[in-house]
Amino acid sequence: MHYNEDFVKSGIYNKGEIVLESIIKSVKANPKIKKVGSIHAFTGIVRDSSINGKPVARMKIDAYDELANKSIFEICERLKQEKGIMDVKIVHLKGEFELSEDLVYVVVASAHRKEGFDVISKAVDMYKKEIAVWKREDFNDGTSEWIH
Amino acid sequence: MHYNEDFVKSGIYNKGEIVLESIIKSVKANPKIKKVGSIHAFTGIVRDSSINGKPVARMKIDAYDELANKSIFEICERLKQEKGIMDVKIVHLKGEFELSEDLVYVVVASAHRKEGFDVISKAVDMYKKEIAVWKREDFNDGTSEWIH
Amino acid sequence: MIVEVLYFAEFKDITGKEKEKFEILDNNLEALLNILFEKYKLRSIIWDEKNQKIHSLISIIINNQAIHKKDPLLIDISDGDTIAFLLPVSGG
Amino acid sequence: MIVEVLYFAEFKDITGKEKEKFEILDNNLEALLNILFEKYKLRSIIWDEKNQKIHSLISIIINNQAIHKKDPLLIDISDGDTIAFLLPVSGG
Repeated sequence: MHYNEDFVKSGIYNKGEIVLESIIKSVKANPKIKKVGSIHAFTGIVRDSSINGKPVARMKIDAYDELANKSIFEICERLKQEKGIMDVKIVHLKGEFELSEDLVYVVVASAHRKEGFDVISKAVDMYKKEIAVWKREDFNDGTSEWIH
Repeated sequence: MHYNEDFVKSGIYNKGEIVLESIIKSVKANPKIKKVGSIHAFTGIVRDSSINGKPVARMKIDAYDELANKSIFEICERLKQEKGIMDVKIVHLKGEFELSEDLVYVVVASAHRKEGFDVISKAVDMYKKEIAVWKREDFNDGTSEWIH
Repeated sequence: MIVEVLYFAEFKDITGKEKEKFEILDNNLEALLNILFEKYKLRSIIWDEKNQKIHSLISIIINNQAIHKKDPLLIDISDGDTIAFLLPVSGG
Repeated sequence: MIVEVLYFAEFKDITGKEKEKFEILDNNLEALLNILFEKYKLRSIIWDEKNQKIHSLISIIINNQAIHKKDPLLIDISDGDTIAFLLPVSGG
């Protein structure tokens, strides 16, 4: 398969290696772009509190790259089979993150918005359950916890 | 109110005046960003066929700026009242557009993804019904049609 | 008195203008519509012949405010008003 | 024979390493677990004392493939294998 220079592969990247803009640019370089009417993007960022309200100071993301890349590829391929979906990209970053820094990007290109909204929400649910990535919340009180 | 230099106002812009990146940057400069866990972005682009399948060559967008800006402001303010929503931006472009060019951006910042997905989909439905903007599809066969 | 009409979408294509000033003698919308329909092919878009009023799907905007009456004789206008007739919207 | 263990998340924090090679004598996972549990405080995370097997929530990965058995005596390993024990995932 021949890809142009804008092509971004879904998968695990180190923090700082990639920005949302490049992923959207890659989706726009997809040969099927003429059939696309809407591009949906999700960015997960570091929030200042954990799910149970504990103040978070920063976050660490660890990943088993080979496994995570395989699952990400499978999720994207599966979702690209859905009706009206032209492209799906998932990029998860790893490393040490400060508050409000980007952790993960999902981009979906669809013929119509309804399908795009459905599939991007599905893509987020799937990567959260299926890819070999772990986050550690470092709390304001100096303690830390790997979330499972 | 004092805004920093990254601030982007929702509303009607001429094509080329603004990019998605600036809107996301503006959302990230919102003082409430520390409470945000997910940023949702919708980009509407020119598709190569109309809703009933007619081949589209290009598109024109016209807007009644004063009215449209008022409705956009109201939609954003209304949706920012919803639980867990920290920011909502709607930017609609006007002018002449080629296939695959961006027409409209919606960006929503939320504490959790569920609320963000709900509100961005609502925001798109609302701007499509409520703002004084019209699109003309210019078809491959040389005819044109304003969509209503 | 002088009023200004703003044209959008079809109206802009048909008139070839973004806006235009008209001098009218009566202080209601009928006087303006008569001039408009004489000058441009707008009658079939704006006017509901059957009910003899403005089409229900046309929004009438005066000074950026929506007017909900559809009988032009009942819609007052004043010198300096800005008026627009809008077809249903269709955001991108 | 020599196998390599990959550490992620808690395992990386506890061992202070990303990966580590071990020489083991038997060709099943029990031999490796005995060495691991002696060297690091990993027993309470990996081992289900009540059922005398690997905790059901631990995924065992050998050469990037998930293994579904939880009895270490039944899990064969070979020279050069890469092994990881994973806790449930939590994407960002």
